[in-house]
Amino acid sequence: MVNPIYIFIIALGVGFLLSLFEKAGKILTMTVFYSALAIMTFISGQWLIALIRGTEIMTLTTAGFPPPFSINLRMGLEEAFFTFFINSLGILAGIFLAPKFRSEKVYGMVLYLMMFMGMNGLVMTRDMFNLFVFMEITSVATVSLIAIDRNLKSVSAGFKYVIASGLASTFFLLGTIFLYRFTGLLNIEMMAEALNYASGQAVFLSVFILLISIIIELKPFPANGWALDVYEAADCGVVSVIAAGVSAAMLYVFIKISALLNQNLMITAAGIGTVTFLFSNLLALKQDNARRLLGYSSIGQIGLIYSAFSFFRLAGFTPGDQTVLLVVGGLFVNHFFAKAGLFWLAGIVKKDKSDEWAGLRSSPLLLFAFAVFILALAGLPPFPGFFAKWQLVMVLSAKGMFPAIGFILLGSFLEAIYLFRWLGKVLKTDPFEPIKIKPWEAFPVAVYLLAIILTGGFLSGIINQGSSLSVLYLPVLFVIVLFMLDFLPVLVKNSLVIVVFSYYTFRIMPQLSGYRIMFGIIFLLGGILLFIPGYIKKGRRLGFYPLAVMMYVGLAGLLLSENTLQFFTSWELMTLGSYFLIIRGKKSEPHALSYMLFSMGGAFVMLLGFGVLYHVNGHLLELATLARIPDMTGIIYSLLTLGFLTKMASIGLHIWLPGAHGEAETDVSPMVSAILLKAGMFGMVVLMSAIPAVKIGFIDIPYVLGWLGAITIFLGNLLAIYQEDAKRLLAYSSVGNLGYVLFGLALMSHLGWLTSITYALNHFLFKAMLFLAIGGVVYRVGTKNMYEMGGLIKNMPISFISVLIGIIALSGVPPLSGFAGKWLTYNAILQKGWYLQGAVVIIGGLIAFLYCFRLIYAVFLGQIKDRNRQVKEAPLALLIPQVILMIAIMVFSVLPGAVLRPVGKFLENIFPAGGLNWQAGTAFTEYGYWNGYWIMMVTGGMFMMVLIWLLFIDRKAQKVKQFNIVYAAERPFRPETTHVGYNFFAHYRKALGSLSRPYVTKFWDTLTDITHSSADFIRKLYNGNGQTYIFHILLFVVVVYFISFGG
Amino acid sequence: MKELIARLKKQFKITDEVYQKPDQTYITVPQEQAVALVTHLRDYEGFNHLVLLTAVDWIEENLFQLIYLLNNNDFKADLGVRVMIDRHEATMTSIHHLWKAAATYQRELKEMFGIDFPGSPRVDEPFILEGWDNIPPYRRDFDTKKYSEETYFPRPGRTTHDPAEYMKKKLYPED
Amino acid sequence: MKEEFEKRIVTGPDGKQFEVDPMKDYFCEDRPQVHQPNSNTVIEKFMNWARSESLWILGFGTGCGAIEMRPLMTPRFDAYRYGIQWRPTPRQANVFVISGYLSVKTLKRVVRSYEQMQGPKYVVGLGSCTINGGMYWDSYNTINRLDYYLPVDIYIAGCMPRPESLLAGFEQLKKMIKAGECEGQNKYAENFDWYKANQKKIIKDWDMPDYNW
Amino acid sequence: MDFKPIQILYALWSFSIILNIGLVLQGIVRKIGARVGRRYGIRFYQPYIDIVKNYSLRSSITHGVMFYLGPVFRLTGGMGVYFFTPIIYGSVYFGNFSFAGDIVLVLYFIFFGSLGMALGAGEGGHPYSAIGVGRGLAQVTAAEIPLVMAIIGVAMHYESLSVTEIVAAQQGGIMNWTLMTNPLITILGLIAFLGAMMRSPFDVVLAPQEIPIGPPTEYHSSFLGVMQTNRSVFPMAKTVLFVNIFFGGATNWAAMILKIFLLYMWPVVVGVVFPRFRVDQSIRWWYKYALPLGVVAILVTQYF
Repeated sequence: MVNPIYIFIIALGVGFLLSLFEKAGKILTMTVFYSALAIMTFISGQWLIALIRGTEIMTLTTAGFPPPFSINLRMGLEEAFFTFFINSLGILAGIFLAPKFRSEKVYGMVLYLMMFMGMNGLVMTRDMFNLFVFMEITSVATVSLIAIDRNLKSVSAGFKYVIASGLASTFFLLGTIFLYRFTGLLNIEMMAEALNYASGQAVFLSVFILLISIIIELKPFPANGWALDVYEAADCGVVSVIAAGVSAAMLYVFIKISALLNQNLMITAAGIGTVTFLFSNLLALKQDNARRLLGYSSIGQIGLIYSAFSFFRLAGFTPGDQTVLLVVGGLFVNHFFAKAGLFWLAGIVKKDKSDEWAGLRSSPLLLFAFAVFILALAGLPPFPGFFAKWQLVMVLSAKGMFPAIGFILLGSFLEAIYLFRWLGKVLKTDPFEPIKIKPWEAFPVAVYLLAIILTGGFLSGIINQGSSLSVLYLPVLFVIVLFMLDFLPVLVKNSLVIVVFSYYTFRIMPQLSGYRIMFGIIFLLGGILLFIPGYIKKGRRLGFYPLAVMMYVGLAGLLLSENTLQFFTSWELMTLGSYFLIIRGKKSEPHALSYMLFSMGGAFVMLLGFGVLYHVNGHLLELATLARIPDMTGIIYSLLTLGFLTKMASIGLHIWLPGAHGEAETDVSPMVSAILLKAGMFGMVVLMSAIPAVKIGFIDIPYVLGWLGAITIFLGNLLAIYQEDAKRLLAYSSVGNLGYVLFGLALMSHLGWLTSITYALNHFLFKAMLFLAIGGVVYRVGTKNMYEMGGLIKNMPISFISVLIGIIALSGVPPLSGFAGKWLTYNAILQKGWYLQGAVVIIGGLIAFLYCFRLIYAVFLGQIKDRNRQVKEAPLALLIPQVILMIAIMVFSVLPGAVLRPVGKFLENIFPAGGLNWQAGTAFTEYGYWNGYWIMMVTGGMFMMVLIWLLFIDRKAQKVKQFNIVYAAERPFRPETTHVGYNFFAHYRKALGSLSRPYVTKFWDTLTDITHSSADFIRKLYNGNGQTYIFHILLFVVVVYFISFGG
Repeated sequence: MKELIARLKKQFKITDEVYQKPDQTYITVPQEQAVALVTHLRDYEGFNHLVLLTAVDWIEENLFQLIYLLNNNDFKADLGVRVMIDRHEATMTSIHHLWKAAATYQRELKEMFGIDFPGSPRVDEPFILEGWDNIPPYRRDFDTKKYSEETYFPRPGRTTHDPAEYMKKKLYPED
Repeated sequence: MKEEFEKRIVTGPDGKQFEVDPMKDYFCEDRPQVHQPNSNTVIEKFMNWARSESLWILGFGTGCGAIEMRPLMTPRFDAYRYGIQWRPTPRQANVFVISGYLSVKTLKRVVRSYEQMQGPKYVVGLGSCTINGGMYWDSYNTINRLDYYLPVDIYIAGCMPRPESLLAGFEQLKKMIKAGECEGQNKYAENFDWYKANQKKIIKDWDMPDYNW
Repeated sequence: MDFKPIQILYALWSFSIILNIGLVLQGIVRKIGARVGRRYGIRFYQPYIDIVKNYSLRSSITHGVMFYLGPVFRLTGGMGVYFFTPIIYGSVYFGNFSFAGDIVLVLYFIFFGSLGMALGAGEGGHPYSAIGVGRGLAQVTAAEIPLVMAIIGVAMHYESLSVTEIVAAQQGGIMNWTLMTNPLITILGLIAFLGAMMRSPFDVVLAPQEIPIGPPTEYHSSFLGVMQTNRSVFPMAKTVLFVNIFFGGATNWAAMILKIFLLYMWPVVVGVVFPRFRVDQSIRWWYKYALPLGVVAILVTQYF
């Protein structure tokens, strides 16, 4: 075992010797330099491994003197952990900075080594005075490195840094001196034992001063303008070291100092951290400079980490507790890798503006790395931040610290906004300038990319100990394999996915029971079916298959999940996968963003709900405990419902859907519409089957949900009729249809649920079919505007038939399956006695006729346009699933009992009474009856009769062409002007007036505006003036002082 | 009205004036002054309504006479501006910029008389006669009877009577 | 020919270019067919009775005679009691009343509307203008003899004929239909070329297919 | 179910009865309209002649398959509404095929014909057809508001959706009819009936002056014949439905015919008095007056 003192010895020694080596040539110098860094990393890494295996902690003092006369070092697990990360960063950032070191004099390398020695010292020493010394070493080295670029911006940034860190050091020294005065000690641990707050305010004050100095080094809001300038101005390699390395060291200093803090000061630290997290993320919203944006994000993340730590301490955890390690370590690792990686990427891209980063697309590796870092920062699975955040929320809720959770989740949400906005811009901005990639720049990024993925897997392993997520491991492995096989052509990958997915489906279908079977059919069998259209794509379709499979893995995970963590992980995986699917559309960047934000918002609310659940049900994660919640049922119910409703796109939360579904690719639209929306329904089913009745005060929540569903149907359908874009029309229609599902569930009765499930199944069948058919038309015609189509029936007869069957099923006209839903709705309404809601539901359903007709008329009937004259039928890959779905609809129509009977039988477990009775093919309720078979037979019989009669009297009708119409003795001018397609239901809009206006969109727009303008207003704090920043710091100290003492 | 004409005479070369009725007067101006006069009448004398624009074929003099009939709603009076233009080179400045409706009159004149109004909107498009391939039918050298007989399959045995004579014979055959 | 009916090159959504010939692509080019009466005379007689008792007139006033049609709908004359009704679309009308003088421009529209009607269909020439040009016999753009352009079943003479004479004319038409004499549609189809030649002789800008289905 | 093949024959027989009633009633109504306008009017059997005439026309054209099938859908829709409604209470054979479904089925089958017709008219390619259909659908969906609410109200009142049961509950004299037991719902139903019958003031769909007869602009000959057949059957079927749920149904054909005649007169009377609404006016009318009335009627039925 190498003594950790060698880290210092090597750093110092090599530092001095480097100037000698310089004479011997650059190559030798650099070799020595990197070897030094490598040895430092090796030493700390060796200690990390050894300590994990259980070696004893090593404490040593140099030269045999007690501190402060010598350097007092300790090498424990935490120290090894931090030093290893810092030193690894040292070598990687060193590699990144190689050209700079090469061109500069040797001092650059010396300073760099000094800086890392300082950081190692900060981590390892346990002595106040040593701490101060190392702090000074680090900041002096840092400042010099910041100014190494020798331009005005970085020099002035360095100057600001000097002043700020000088102030911090002064405070530190003051605090140390006072404490020494009171305790006569300098060792932190001994001091902590000796410290007696009871002896007076002076002790408190001195600890406060100490704390504040550390916190200033950690860049709290608003006293952090200097740090932002540094992040913006200095070289990216250096910044990565400051943001990740120095912050890490200071963070550990904070953790060490925290032993001295009392309750009150701990709250202060937690508060400052939370506020910093929240406001940094808020301010970042208006930031368009990429590095400053990253700066805000770093500051916020660091704030989150130390506030999390403080919260844990407040909650009574010891610093060494495994949970604390997991959360703080997880957040730290997440931030460390992602931020270092992102700053390196900033150095590679060399663009200031965050929306000019699209150049990353020229390298799949870097793009992937960028996406992974962003997702990790946003706290999505399978990255460490996700698990840490989950655990943090759970622990905090267990202790009932809900306001803290609120702030943290709000901050995380704000963070998600700018992160995904950025990601979207990078993925979609066209055209972009390709960037030149140098291997020494890409290498560190790749290393941390790998590291973050591995730690994610490692952490998920730890957290899921005991509970089996093994069902997910295999498919996740498959996702990874798919990423590796991404170079294959679509044909191969598509077939591979279908085969593997089918195998997987037949593996897990038998494991499902109850309502999960039905969802299994929709999620999994539907998923297989909807992979078939993928064959229309040519080329390689990079990134599609892994992410599509990830979405399905998430869905499958939902089906199999037994505890809330599995559920939430699967939920987020699904969201993540679907986000990347949606954003593939040509113009879908803003829509994917709003999808993601609503999903993230919903997920955070859901997380809070799970937190509350954890709080009340005795620290059990099992989903089954939903059924026996002792307390706060209403809150849990509403929070979870809100989370699910964002996925179900209920009115008010629906504005993401039309764009996201409408702009997605041909084969993605049916996936996200027909399948993904049911995930929200699945959540509702899980929740509602566990909690039958719930009230907050006088408000009966299912009753509210019932009205919400009814209004969703009405407004969703109403908005659908005004759409010019065929796919958006279908998307709005989905909003309406999910309204039925919600309404049916809210009825909380056997018939209600049966209605809901019928609608869900039907919606899956016809919406997949419609999206495929319309997708095929769009694919051939090249536009989504219905008024630019028309008369395609002769060119695309099969698509026409499937749209025809689709709209008949959608509108609920007998004899097709949609009628089952309508009939059940009537019966369920009557049974429940929700007459007025029922009327709204049914009237809303009638409006569906309007858009149904418009869809089929404007696309397939009427006049064909010149440019579409030679359009061909949609590709076979699109037609095959349509035909399968058509057959499914016909079977469901003729034999509704085949589906409804087993569903009804299952529902008897939840709602024993009031279901559907069957007698032969006829379904009975206490109100009415209906027989799908006979309806089909009678209708078919009549139809044939009339048709035969018409054929008998009129069998030789002359076939004519499109302009052979009576036109007031004239002839039409052109097909384009003869086809009535645009603004088809203008009169409806005119008649209904205000009902048709987009109030909801306006509401969300205003909210966004307010958030952004407040961010912009607060941002004015940072005016770039060093004096102002000093003033900020002093003011901050004073304010915090008064708050802490007052409290 | 006479005062008006007197006023106009100061500015324009009015060659002829006819006081047809108390509220209807015709004046004749040279071709080059016509548009200026009409504009003046519209803008300064209140003749802001173009009642009609028509033509007469003076084949013997080898001239077309254009008549711009203007109305002044304040005086309840009409003023016709007559312009004689050459029959062989029948071209006149367009006044569609003064009254949009004039374009239609000009289209009609182009079709029926062959008088061209360069720049007038759609002046070359057929107005009533779609695909006319003969000389313009309102010119007096166009023989409409001959054309009709050649073109429209006249029914044999058609006789024409003078209505007065015919009715007299029919009602009072003894006279 | 108007610009919009000339052949043009169009680019499809897939970028392929192809030619669109509106006259061929927009319109059906088939010639009219002769529809033989039902071989069973009893049935044919019954059908003719129904046709005669349900005369649906196309609401298209071609000339000044249209003014004489309106009183037929009023309480004074009330043509409805004879089974005469007006339809706004040629597709559903059986009787075309050419009401008065017919200019060349109108003739083109009349031909188009007549051909869009479904047979058996009947043409009634109203007023002397349709017989021999009437007072417009020497006009440069008014036709003289309607029967050169359309198969006229019955003329109602007069300038103008009173509504009474119209009713008398319709009664006569009914008798002729019942007797199976009104086969104008077939006559038109049989002598299609002759009719077309006459029509095209005076309609100089013929920009429609030969038969407007 | 209790289906016997002989029922098909009975259904056809009852269909021919209702067809004749429809045709005669159509003639009579037009005669009445003429007499109101001081005209002599058509012969009451004129609809028969028209329908025969249209079937006996020799030539026809077609714009495509959907155009051809449009009238078929239309008549099937009309027949279906009739066939799924029990006609004579207590008669197994004149119960038609009502064993296949209840009032909800009838209600939704109304749209079968409309949708099919709309598609056929759409393929005709005539802009007026599309405009007419657009207006028609817009108006129908608005006019269905009171209908839906009335049906919900009736179902609440009788706690049943089965037409047969609703009629059964009304047997035993006029005082048991919905008209008497729940007048508010009946008023709602009668207002809905105005909309369902598509007569003035809600006949903008056909609008002869503006968009020559709307959706069927391109239809002619035998197609028009089929549609005329539907025009006689469909209103009758709707009338039968309303007679059944509001006016006690009927136990024999005579009573049924009488009730049909009287109920049919209601929209006729309104129609000859009130001029036509523009389409946005009529939609607004349904939302403004019929909807609140429906809410009141449902609340009254629920709580009183």
